[in-house]
This record gives sequence, C-alpha cells and structure tokens, in this order.
Amino acid sequence: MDVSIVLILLFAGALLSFLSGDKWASKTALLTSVVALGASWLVLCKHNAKEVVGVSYLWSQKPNIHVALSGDGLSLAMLMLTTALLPLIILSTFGRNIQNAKSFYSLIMFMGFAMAGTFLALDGFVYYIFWELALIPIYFIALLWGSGEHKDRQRAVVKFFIYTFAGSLFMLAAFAYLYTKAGSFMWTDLAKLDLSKTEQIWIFLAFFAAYAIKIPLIPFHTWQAAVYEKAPTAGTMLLSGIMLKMGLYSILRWQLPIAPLAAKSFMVIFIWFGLAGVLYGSVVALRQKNLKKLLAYSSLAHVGLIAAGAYTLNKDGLSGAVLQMISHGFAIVGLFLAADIIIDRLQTREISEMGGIRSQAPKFTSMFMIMVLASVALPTTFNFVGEFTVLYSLFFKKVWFAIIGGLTIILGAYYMLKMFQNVMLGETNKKPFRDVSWSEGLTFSIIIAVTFFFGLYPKPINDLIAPSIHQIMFLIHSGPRLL
Amino acid sequence: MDQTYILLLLLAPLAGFILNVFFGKKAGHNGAGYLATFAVFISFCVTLMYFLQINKTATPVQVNLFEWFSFGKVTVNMGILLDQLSLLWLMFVTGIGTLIHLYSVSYMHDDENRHKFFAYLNLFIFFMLLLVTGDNLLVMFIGWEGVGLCSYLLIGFWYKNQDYNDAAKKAFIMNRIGDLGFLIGMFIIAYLTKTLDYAQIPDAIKFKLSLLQEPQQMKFISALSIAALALFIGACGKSAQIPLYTWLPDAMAGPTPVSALIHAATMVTAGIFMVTRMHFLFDLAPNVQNVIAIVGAVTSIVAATIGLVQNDIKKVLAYSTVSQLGLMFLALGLGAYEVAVFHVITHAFFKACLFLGSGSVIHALHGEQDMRKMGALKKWMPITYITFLISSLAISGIPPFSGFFSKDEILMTAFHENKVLYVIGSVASIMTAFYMFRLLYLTFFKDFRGTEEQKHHLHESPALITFPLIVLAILAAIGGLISFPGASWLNQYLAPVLGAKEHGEHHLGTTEYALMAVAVIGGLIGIGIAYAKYLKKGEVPPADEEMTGLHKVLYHKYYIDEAYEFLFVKPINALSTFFRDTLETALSGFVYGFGKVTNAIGDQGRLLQNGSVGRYLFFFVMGMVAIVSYLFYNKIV
Amino acid sequence: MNTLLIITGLGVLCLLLEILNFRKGIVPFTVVGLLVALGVTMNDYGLQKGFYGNMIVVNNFSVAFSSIFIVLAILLISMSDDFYRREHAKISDFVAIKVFMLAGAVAMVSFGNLSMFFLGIEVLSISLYILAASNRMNVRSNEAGMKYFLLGSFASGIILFGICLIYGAMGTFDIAEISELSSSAELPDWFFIGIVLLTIGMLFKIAAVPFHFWAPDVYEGSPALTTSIMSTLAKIVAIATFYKLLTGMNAQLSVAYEWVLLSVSIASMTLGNIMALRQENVKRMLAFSGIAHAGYMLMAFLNLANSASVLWYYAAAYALAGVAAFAVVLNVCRDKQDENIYNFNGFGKKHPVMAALLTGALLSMAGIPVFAGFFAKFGLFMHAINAGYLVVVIAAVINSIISVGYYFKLILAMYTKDALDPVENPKPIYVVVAAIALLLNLAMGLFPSLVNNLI
Amino acid sequence: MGNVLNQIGIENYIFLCVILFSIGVFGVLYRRNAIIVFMSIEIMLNAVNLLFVAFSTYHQDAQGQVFVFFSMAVAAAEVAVGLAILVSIFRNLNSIDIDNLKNLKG
Repeated sequence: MDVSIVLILLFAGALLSFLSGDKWASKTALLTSVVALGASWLVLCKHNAKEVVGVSYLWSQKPNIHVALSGDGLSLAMLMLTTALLPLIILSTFGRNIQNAKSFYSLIMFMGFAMAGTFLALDGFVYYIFWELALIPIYFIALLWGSGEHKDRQRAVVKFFIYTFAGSLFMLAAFAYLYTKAGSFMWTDLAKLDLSKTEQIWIFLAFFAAYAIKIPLIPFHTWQAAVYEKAPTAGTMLLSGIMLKMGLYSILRWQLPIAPLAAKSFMVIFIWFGLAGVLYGSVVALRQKNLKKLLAYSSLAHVGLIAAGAYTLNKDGLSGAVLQMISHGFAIVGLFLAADIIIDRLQTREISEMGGIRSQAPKFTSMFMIMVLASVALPTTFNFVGEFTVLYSLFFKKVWFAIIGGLTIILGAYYMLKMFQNVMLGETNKKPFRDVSWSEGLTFSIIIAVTFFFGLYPKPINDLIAPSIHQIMFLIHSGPRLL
Repeated sequence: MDQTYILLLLLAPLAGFILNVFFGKKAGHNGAGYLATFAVFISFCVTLMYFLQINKTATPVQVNLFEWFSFGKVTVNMGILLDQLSLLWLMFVTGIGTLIHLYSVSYMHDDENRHKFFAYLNLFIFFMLLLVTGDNLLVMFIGWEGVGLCSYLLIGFWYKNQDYNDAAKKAFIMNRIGDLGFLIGMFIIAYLTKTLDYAQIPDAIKFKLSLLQEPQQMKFISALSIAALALFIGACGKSAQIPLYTWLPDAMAGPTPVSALIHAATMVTAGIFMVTRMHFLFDLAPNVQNVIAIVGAVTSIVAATIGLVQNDIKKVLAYSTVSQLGLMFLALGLGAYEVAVFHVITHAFFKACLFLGSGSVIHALHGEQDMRKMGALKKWMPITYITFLISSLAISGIPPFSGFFSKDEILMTAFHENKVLYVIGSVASIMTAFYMFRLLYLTFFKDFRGTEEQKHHLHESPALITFPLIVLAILAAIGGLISFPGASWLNQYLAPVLGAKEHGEHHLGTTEYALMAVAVIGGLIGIGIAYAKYLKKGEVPPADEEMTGLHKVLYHKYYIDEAYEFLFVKPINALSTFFRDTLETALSGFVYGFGKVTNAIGDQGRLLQNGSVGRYLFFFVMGMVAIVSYLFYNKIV
Repeated sequence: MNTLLIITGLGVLCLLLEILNFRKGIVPFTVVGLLVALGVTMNDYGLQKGFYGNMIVVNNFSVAFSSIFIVLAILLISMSDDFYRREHAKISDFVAIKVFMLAGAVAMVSFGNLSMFFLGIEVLSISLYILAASNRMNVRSNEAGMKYFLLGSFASGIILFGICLIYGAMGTFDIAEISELSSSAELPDWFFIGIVLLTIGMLFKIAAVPFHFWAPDVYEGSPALTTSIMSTLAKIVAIATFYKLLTGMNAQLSVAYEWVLLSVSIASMTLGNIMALRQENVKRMLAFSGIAHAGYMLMAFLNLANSASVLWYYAAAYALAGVAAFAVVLNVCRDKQDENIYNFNGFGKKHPVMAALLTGALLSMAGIPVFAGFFAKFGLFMHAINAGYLVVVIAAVINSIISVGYYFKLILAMYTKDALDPVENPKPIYVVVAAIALLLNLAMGLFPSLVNNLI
Repeated sequence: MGNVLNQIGIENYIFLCVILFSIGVFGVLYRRNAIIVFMSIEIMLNAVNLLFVAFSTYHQDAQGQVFVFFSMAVAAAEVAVGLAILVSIFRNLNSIDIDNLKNLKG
C-alpha cells in the first residue's frame, strides 16, 4: 500500500458521488472521504514505521515524465490536512439545500483528489497537472452554487479563474525551461540543477507569479475577497482551508529548493510581501461590513505571515509555516462554517444586520468563540504554536520583522473580537436562530479537538515534517548541489 | 506523587470549568457555584500542603508534564515549578479565589447564566495557576493570555450591553499590545540564551558573559536590556500601567466579584509576578529599572488624581488599583522585589475586600453604582460598613493595618533611592487616603440620596457575602504581620528566590521612624480633608454637566481615552476605510483594467475587419510586401 | 499510396450510389470506406517509399497526418446526414466533395513532387470554395464562398509563382532532388524568393496574420459543417503541408526568416485571441481562435528539426477538440438562424452531457490539463525554449491567458444563464461524434510521449 | 529556341512575368467588378504559366511544360467554380460588385 491508494480513493469518491444520484451523493462523498482519511492514516502509520510509501511509475520515456508521488513527511502532513478537512467540509454541508447535489459533491471530491495530488506529486509535470485540475472544480462550485447577484458572481469567479490560471501558466513556462535543462521533471533532478543566478531569478519569479496569486499575497489578492464571498461556503472552505495551502506548500517544495540563490538574494523583499499582507489584511478586515469578506481578509493576513515565515529560509520559518498552514486550515474552515451557519439562519451577510445571537444559540456561540480564539492564536491552540515559531523565525532575521508580523496578534484580536461582538453579542436578535445541528456540532467538535490536541502536543507533526524540512534546508543552503 | 498533586492542583479548576460548561445548567440553582468553589478549594488545599512543606524544606518542586514544542534550539516543556514565589502567589490566588467564588454564589444567584460565570471563573483560576506555576516563560505566557481571555469573557459577561462588550474588547486588545512586548522579550531571551526556563536563564547568561570580551559583553547586556524592556511592556499591559492602563477602569463593567478577583487581587498583579520572576534580568538592566520606577510613580500619581473625582464607586476603586499597582512597580523599579510582593499581598486583601464591599453595596442598591445616589448605608449594612472601613484604613496606610507596612516599605525604599519618586509616591498616598474616605463618607454616611423604592429594599447582604468580607477584612487588618519591619518573615521566605539583596532590610533608625510618621500624618491629612469636605460640609459631587476646569479634566481622565481614540483608533479605522473603499477598488480595477483594455482593443480591431474584400486583399499584399522587403533588407533573399 | 486511391475511389462511388438511388446508405458507406482507408494508412506506418516516380512519398509523417485527417473526416462526414436533412437529395454531392477534399488533403502531406502538392492544394481549396458557397439561397453563404474564392485563388497564384521560381532555380519539381540541390553552395536568388512566396501562400491557407482576414468572414458565412471542416481539417492540413514543404526542400532557414515566422506567430496569436474576445457569433469566435492556434502552431517552425511530432500532436489535439466543439455547436444551432452565443444559454441544464463535452473541448483548446491541448501546448513551449525563443513562449503564455476569456464566455453562457428555448432532445449522432472526438483527445493526453516519438 | 533564350536572357523573362503578374495583382486590388477580378487572377496565373514555359526551355526540361497543363486545368476548374458562385450571388443580390459583399464583418 502506498500513497497512490488515497488518490485512487478520492477519485473513486468523485465518480461514486456522481453516480449515486442526488439523494445519496452527500452520504457517498462523506463515506468515501472518510475512507480516504483512513487510508491516508494507514499510509502515515506505514511511513512512521519507516516503510517507503512514495511511488514512482514511468509515464513516458520521452519526454521524461514520471507519475511520482512523494511519501515524505511534508507531503503526508499536507495529505492528512486535505483528507481530514474534506469530510469536515462535506459534513458541514449537511442540512443545506443543495441543488444538483451529485455534481456538487462529485466536484468537491474531485477537487480533493486534485489537491491531494498537488501535495503528493514529485514530478513537476504531474504536479502542474494536479495544480490546474484543482482549479476547474472550484470554478464550477463557485459559479454554479455560489450566491449573490449573478453578474457580480460571474465577474468575480471568472476573474479568479483567469488570474490564477495566468499565474500558473508562468510556472508552466518555468517548468518547460527547467526540463530543457534537466531532461526530467523529477523534483530530485530539478533541485540538483546548477542554474545560474539570472536563471534562478527568472524561475523564481515565474513560480512566484503562480504562488503569489494562489496564496494570495498582496497586491495579487484582489480576487480573493469577492470569490470567498460569492462561493458557497463549502467552496470557500476548500479554497481557504486547502487550496491556498497549495501555494504555500509549493513555495517550500518547489520554489525554494529549485531557485535558492534568488530566494536568498531577495529574501527581504519577499518577507516584506508577506508582512505587507499581514498589515494590509488586518487593517482592511477592521472595517469590513461583510462577514465572509472579513474572514477572507483575515485569511489574507494569516497567509501573509506564513509566506513571510517560509521566505525566511530558516528551519523555524519553514516548519512554523507548515504548522501554521495546517492549523490555519482547520481554524478557517471552522470560522467559515460559523459564518455559513449565521448566514444560513439569518439570510444576510452584512454584519450590521446580525447581532444578539448568543442568547439564542449558546452552544454555537461557544464553538464560534473557540474558533475566533484559535484564529487569534491564543496559546494552547494549534495556531499559537505555528504563529510563535514563524514570528521567532522572523525575529531571527530582524527584530522589526517580528514586531511588524507580531502586530497580527493585536490587530487580529481587534478585528476578530469586533466581528464577534457585532455578530454574536448585544440585544437578542429578533429573528429566531436555531442552535447548531448535530452535523455542524460534530464538525466544530472535531476541529476544536484537533486545535487543542496539536496546540498542546504538536510533536507528532513536528517529527513528521522535520526530515523533509531538513532536506529542503539542505537544498537551499548547501550550495550546488548534492542530493 | 508530586505530579499527581500538581495535576490535581491545576486540573481541579479546569475540571470545574468543563463540568460547569456542560452540566452547570442542570446542576440545580446553586450547584454550579458550589461546584466551582469546591474546585478552587481543592487547589487551595493542595497549595496549602505545598506551602507548609516548603516552609519546612525550602526546596522547590519541579515537575515536567510533557514536551510541548520546540523552536530554534529551544525545547519548551510543559513544566511546573512550585517554589517560594509561586506558592506565595498560589496561596492568595486560590485563597482569595475560594472566598470570591463563595461570595459569587450569592451575588450571582439570580443571573440566568451563572453556570457560565462560574465556569469562566474556574477557567480563570486555572490559567492563573498556570501563569504562576509554569517553570518557563512560555507556560507563563499560556496563563498570561489565558487570564486575559477570561478577563475578556467576564468583563463582557453581560453581553447584551454593547458598552460592556466594548470594555471587554478593549481590555483584551490593550493586553495584547503588552503581549507583543512579552513575545519579543521571549524571542530575545530565547535567541541569546537558548532557553526559556527560569532556572536555566541566569546560568546561561552568566556562561555567555564569561565567554565574551568587554565590548561584546556590553552589547549582550544591552540586548538583554531590550528584552527586559519588552517584558516590561508586557507587564504594563497586564498590570495596567501607563500607557496601557486605560482598560482597567473600563473593565469594571464586569460583575463585581470579577473586579475583585481579576482586576484587583490576582490577574493585574501578574506583571509584578513576572518582573519578580525575571528579577535577575532586570537587575542587569539598570536603565530599564529606572524606566519601571518612573512609570510606576507616574502611574500612581496620575491614577490617584483621576480617582479623586470619580463618582462611580467601582471606578474609584479601579483607579485606586492602578495607583497601587504603580506603587508596586515603583518598588520593582527600585529593585525592592520583596517589597513589591509584600504590597501585592496586602493589596490583594484590602482591595478584594473593598471591591466585595462595594459589590455588597451595589447588590443592595440593585445595581446602582453612582455614589451621588448613595449615602447613610451604614445604618442598614453594618458588616459591610465595618469591613469597608478596615480596608479603607488599610489602603490609606493607617497603622496598624496591613497597608501601612507595605506602603511604608515602598516609600522608604524610594526615599533611599530617589527623593523625587518618594515625593510622588507620598502625594499619591495622601490622595489615596482622601479618595478612599471620600468614597466611604459618600456611601455610608449622611442621608440616603437614592429613590424611595431603593430605600425600601435596603438590607444587609446575606452570610455568603458577608463571610468573605469578614475574612478579608481580618486579613487586611493583620496582613502586615508577614513582613513586620525589622523581623520580616516574607523576606526570609523569599530569599531563596530573590537571592541575597543588597538593599537588605531597612534597619529601623530615626529616619525610618520619621518617614513612618510622615506617612501616617499624610494619610490622616487625606482623611481629614475628606472628612471636612464631605462629612462636615456635606458636599455631594456635582452632576456631570456642572463640572468645570481641572475637575472636569480629571473627571474625564485627562481625556486619555479620547486622545487614544484620536491618535490610534481613528487613524487606523480611517486607513481601513481608505483601504477598503479606495485601494481595494483601485487594485481590483487595475486587474480588471487588463481585461478592459484587451476588450477595448478587441472592439477596435473589429472595425478593421470591415468585410471589404478589397481591404483584405490590400492587407494581404501589404503583408507580402512587408515580409519580402524585410527579407531583402536583411540581404537574405 | 493506396490511401489516396481508396479515398478517390470512394468519392466516385458516392456519386455512383446516388445514381443507384441509394442515398440513405451513402454516409454509412463512406464512413466504412474511410475506416478501411484508415486501416490501410496506418498499416503503412514505418514504411518509407516513393510511388509513381516519387510523385507520392509515404513516410511516417504522411501516415501520421493522413490518419488524423481521415479520422477527422470520418467524424465530420458522419454528421452530414442530419446536417443536410433539408437538402438530402444532394447528399451525395456534399459527401463526395468532402471525400475528394480529403484526397487533396492526403495528397498534400504525402507529395513527393511540387506538382502533386499544387494539385492537392487546389483540390482541397476548390472543394472548400464549393462547400463554403453550398447554401445557394443564402446570401451569407454566397458571400463567404466568394470571399474565400477570390482570396484563395489570389493566394494560389502566389503559390504557383513560388513553385515556378523554385522550378526555375532547380530545374526540377522533385522534392528529394530539390533538397539535394539546395544544400549546394550556389543557388539563384529565385529559389529563396520562391520559398518566401510559397510561405506567404501557405500562411494564407493557415490564416495567419496578416493573411487571416478571410477566415472570420468565411467561417461565419459558410454552412456550419463546412466551417467545422475548415477550422479543423483544412487548418491542420495547411499547417502540415507548410511544414512538409519547408523541411522537404531542406531550405536552410535564415535567422531573419525565423524572425518573420516568429513575428507572424506572435501577431497571429495575439490578434486572434484579442479579436475573439468580443465576438458574439460562436463560429466567428472559433475562427479567431483558429487564427490564434495557427499562431501557436507556427512556434513549431522555429526549429524545424524534430518538431514534426510536436506539430502533429498539437494539430491533432486542436482538431479533435475543434470537432467535438463543432459537433455540439451544430446540434445547438441546428434550427437556429445564426450561431450567436445566446443560443447556448442554459445549455448546461438542458443537456448536461453535451454541455460537458463542449466544456471539455474548450478546456482542451485553452490548454488545461488533462486534455491533450495542454500537453500539446506544453510540448510547443518546450520546443520553443529549446530553440531559444523565450520571447514567443512568453507571448504564448500571455495569449493563453487571454484565450481563457472567450472560451469561458461560452462555458458561462451554458451554465449560468437561463435557457431561452424549451428542452429538445439532442441528436445522438452529434453526441456520439463529440464524445468520440473528446475521448480521442483525452486518450492522447494519456500518451504524451507521442509528442516526441511519433514521427 | 535555346539560342533565343540565350540572346534575351532568362532574367528578362522573369521581369516580364513579374510585370504581368503585378498587373494581375493590381487588377485584383483596384477593380470591383467580380468578372474583371477573375480575369486579373487569370492574368496572374498565366504570367506564371509563361514563366514555367520559359524555365522549362531554360532547363531543357519538359516537366515545366507539363506543369503548365496542370495549372491551366486547375485554373479552369477554379474559374468554373468561381463563376458558379458569382451566378448565385447575382441571383441573390442582382449585382456582381464585390464591394456589395459586406454582410460578414467585425
């Protein structure tokens, strides 16, 4: 058994969900995603038992393409994130009225498949295919099941698609170039390449175009808020919980090892990109009127910090980035679930029309509160561990980086608590508000459990990713170039 | 064995929290309250056990629960350290905590969400225990942020009132500003010493210093000074010092037991605890110590002046707390850690008592907090009055009550170190005496100024409320004994933690007695003025709109909140609005612009394709000519 | 070799079947016949042989391209029965002309002599003139035919002039001999002028800028089935022939010449994509898209050696996607006045399968994995980078971004707008054709090694 | 025959044919009457045919002349198709001015 089983299961899940018809699609999707989670858990156990779980099949001799799937800790960590969030996301849609459910769930599963593939692929070509494949389902999910004025939604979604597609095409060109140099797309071969500094800079920038838009870093973020707002919440969760991690993961996996010289020479600039995102996202979030948009900007701020951490090129930065990717994945899914519950019950997205929910839905309030606290990285939550490590890595580079990055804990608390206050507290709302249903409660409970478990005991994840981080560090810093 | 007890110590309040969250509502009318009280009481018992033990053995107990996480070269353990300092804190946290829980059972008995209230209180105790007992800075930080969270939850406990929620939010954010300082401080220490354990940092510093040459040593020490300063910023946030103190008066929005427990006795002293914990660091940084002393002194006088004119009974107490905390920091800045600790303890007793007393008054008046509408309450509430009086005397520094001893120690230290600071501290003390007795007179003497309705319902509070008052009043009265001048049990007790002090104890000479006399006289003057003004003349503070001049400025707290609003909140909100409305649109428009331009070119291009065969042929030939002539020009053909 | 005979014979048989009053059987019969021809052609794979005094030369290049032509022809012709249902009496003419056109196409990629090339291109062109104008009563069809005819014969004249000059320089029409002679040191200038003129003629046939003006008008005006032939089959025939001409004659291409091709390539893709953005008529939009794709395909000419496979792969991927797309378009606009985009509104709800097929075809054209279009585009990028022309790759990347804009316009119309007309059942033949074409396209994606190894 | 060619020089034949060809091109460009455009195209083709013959003689090679037959046949076929299209246009529009063909544009 190797990692490919997970991909096969996810793909099968997509097919089965489609075939099972509207009535059973959600259950089928949930079941298969849980099975996939189980499978990736087994794979993880095998990995921890020092067995090789990566695979590589030759796809085509000339051009030299392998279907190579990585079995290292970093990929498995991201795989676990994907397969763990997928059932939660599916679960969160229970009880919602979804038209043409079979296509909806099928697309979600397919997107899970593509994203898992992106995290696993070790061959640049296959990686790119998965990368692009992940774009198609979310396009349709956002377009067809989204909300808001039809024209606005279309505008936002098309912009999102073209924008991200544009970025990734530059990455494609970079891969084409790398292939002409290395004669292979394998990560190991590409990382071994001894490119001149100019070449590295161009390749770095080409990758950056893809990742900066996907993550997104400012000023490439303009698609984000609109799409997060318009997409159905499951789509937003996929986007914010997993998909933007694709970009961050790719920085670690592809961009830094292949073009380390460029990364080193322009480190400060790229750290500033991240930090600017932290400040900008936080500040914009302060005055957002729309709940989902606010969360989108909070996400912008968080990923900015993660990216800044990744670009510090030190061990703490990289591992902190991974930890925060995972923790942010869970937290943001929880937050969007909360937002979805509110929007579903109150039929509005405007924060000004909310408020006074707490007395009607105490359970929900507690759960939402915990998600807010996780988001502001209260110690003992998973997010704190990641944020602390990333801030330390920034501090390691320059004290000012840490201070500016650290403003996130002030501003983050400010906008999140302000939001919480305006959304949940105050005089009892006149509209009736149903407390969480069992599926929503279960989703929250799982997320909360994960948040606190890893907040107190992040060691399993740290141990899992440490060898990969070490390898990447080695590739970045040990000059040209041995593997 | 230790591990079990320590887990019991820590987890009892946590269990109380969890049980109350899930089952509190079903636990009968007062079930939640008693459960919570019991949970804290267990912690108190364990603490007492260890406290007695350490008095005998003088060896701290250290337990590693599990490895938390690691960064850089630092590995952080979930480690618990029970030494003299932490046990001292634990004693009054759990002790006063138990009393206040008990008090709350009655105080909150008709609130529909009391189970939540007790859950939060338990959670607070849990985090406070963690803050105090952690054996490294990060575990302290968990508690540090955790108590901040509980403070937030409890200030905004009556969540239907958005003003209260604002206050809660403000407290959390102000604290977070300090927490950033704390974080940076931790980073610097971790970077320089590769550890965050209190036990190892001093050794690591010493080791590093021994390796370095003279100029690098200076650099190293200045880096440590920055760390100390950053940590002090953290302490400013938590302990409400200038410039981060404004949240504490607002925090009075919470239920009164919360104000007593969190915003007077325990949480706000966390900053003092931290500085004392890290005393070796501050000792290395005299400049930072100066800053601390000055900040403390200024805070004490500023808060005291504001306290002079407040009309809300809890606001007066809040500013008094800020002022007293300032005095403690003054002591810290002067390196007299044990003095600060002493004042923390006595302050905890009398301030808790004062708050609970005010709670009792407010309870009796059904939520009325404005002193202008009180008066003559001693008739109806004798126990409250007497305990209140004892505590007021204590805080005013009238011997033989506890406050006299601790405050006097501070002033004495200041006198020896810096006369200016001494004068400031003394003036603040006089003011304290004044406003405390102003409060006392306005509340308990003269005629009742409230409505008939209220008057009708006036009654002494039930035993559950008065019992804690009595206990605390007794402690406030006799608490000074623990550090009786000349024979200080406290100083000996703390010696293993704080090391041999160069200050030592003040041996009592003429100067000292003179200073004591001055302090007592000062206190009496303050009381005297209050007596003349409010009892003799029977003045009642004017209504809000009638205030003028300095009075008005003071009443409006020097307009500090407005200034912050203007300097920070408004600009950042304006920036946010600008980003949201202008920059976002512009950026978005820029991206759309590409599409728009391309589309526009497409539209123009369509005009080229006008359907005329002649034109098509013309372009055909032109293209042909262009290609051929280009090739000719390049001499290819 | 036999391919050509079979196809020509098939055309004649079509006409005979009409005489035998066997109209209904014409299309199935032709399809079967073409399948036979396909088998025969593929059987020749690996063969390298000249026939009739090297008039016809069979090699892997010709086999590969002939096969894809025949596949496309099968798919296109099988839709004829329904498409010409109103003029079913003339079905034999329509089918026969298409078959003859196919013969011309096959001749164009397997010629060994310039006269064969000329005959092939004329057979193809004249057939297309007729097909373009075949809707006699429709002014637009007339106009399309006329425009195509005028410009096409003008281009033919230029091609002929080119051939003439080459002949003048070399004294022979035989490709192999020309190839041999061209490597000798002294060549008259006419030879190069001839090559340039041939190039211009071929650029016209593939509709590259600035010789593209005919394409949108003709595509729009012609009957839809003809348009689909022109945009898929005829386009890749021309590009393959162009490639074969340049490689076959072993013309040593100078840097300046490559820059000309480069400029034409960039201009074509840019203009094609930008103009396509604002089109309302699907056929016209696809015409501009075809111009852009011609631009992409010209990238393969930047380094002629080894690019035959890349070119084949791209051409096949493009044409198959095109056929799939047109099959859906034909069905949608079966009873419509025009092919305006609003006809597609709500199609995603009405016929999810066909909508999905069209979506797939468009995604392939946009170059999104896993469709063959992606691999093809990637192969071209790599080829161009190998050849050292990063500029054109960057231009192609930017153009690919623009192209998404209009491909997705159609997708958006299908999925997000409400339908204008009631639901009607799709004709199975179109579904089948579209499905087969798209499946072939996908299957190609599974074998990316074809990019390098086929030819 | 060869002598004549030698005397005149093959270049001159080329020039002549280029001139004829250009006349054809200009005819196509300037005239609006479809019939005359057809004729201009014929001039282009025939100019090339002339050159073929000249080259054929120049090379002492019959292939060129054979090619001319091909091209003439093709040209005839082309014109036949062209005229057929023209007829249907005339039926629909009552005009053979190519400037009237502007329905398709944009």
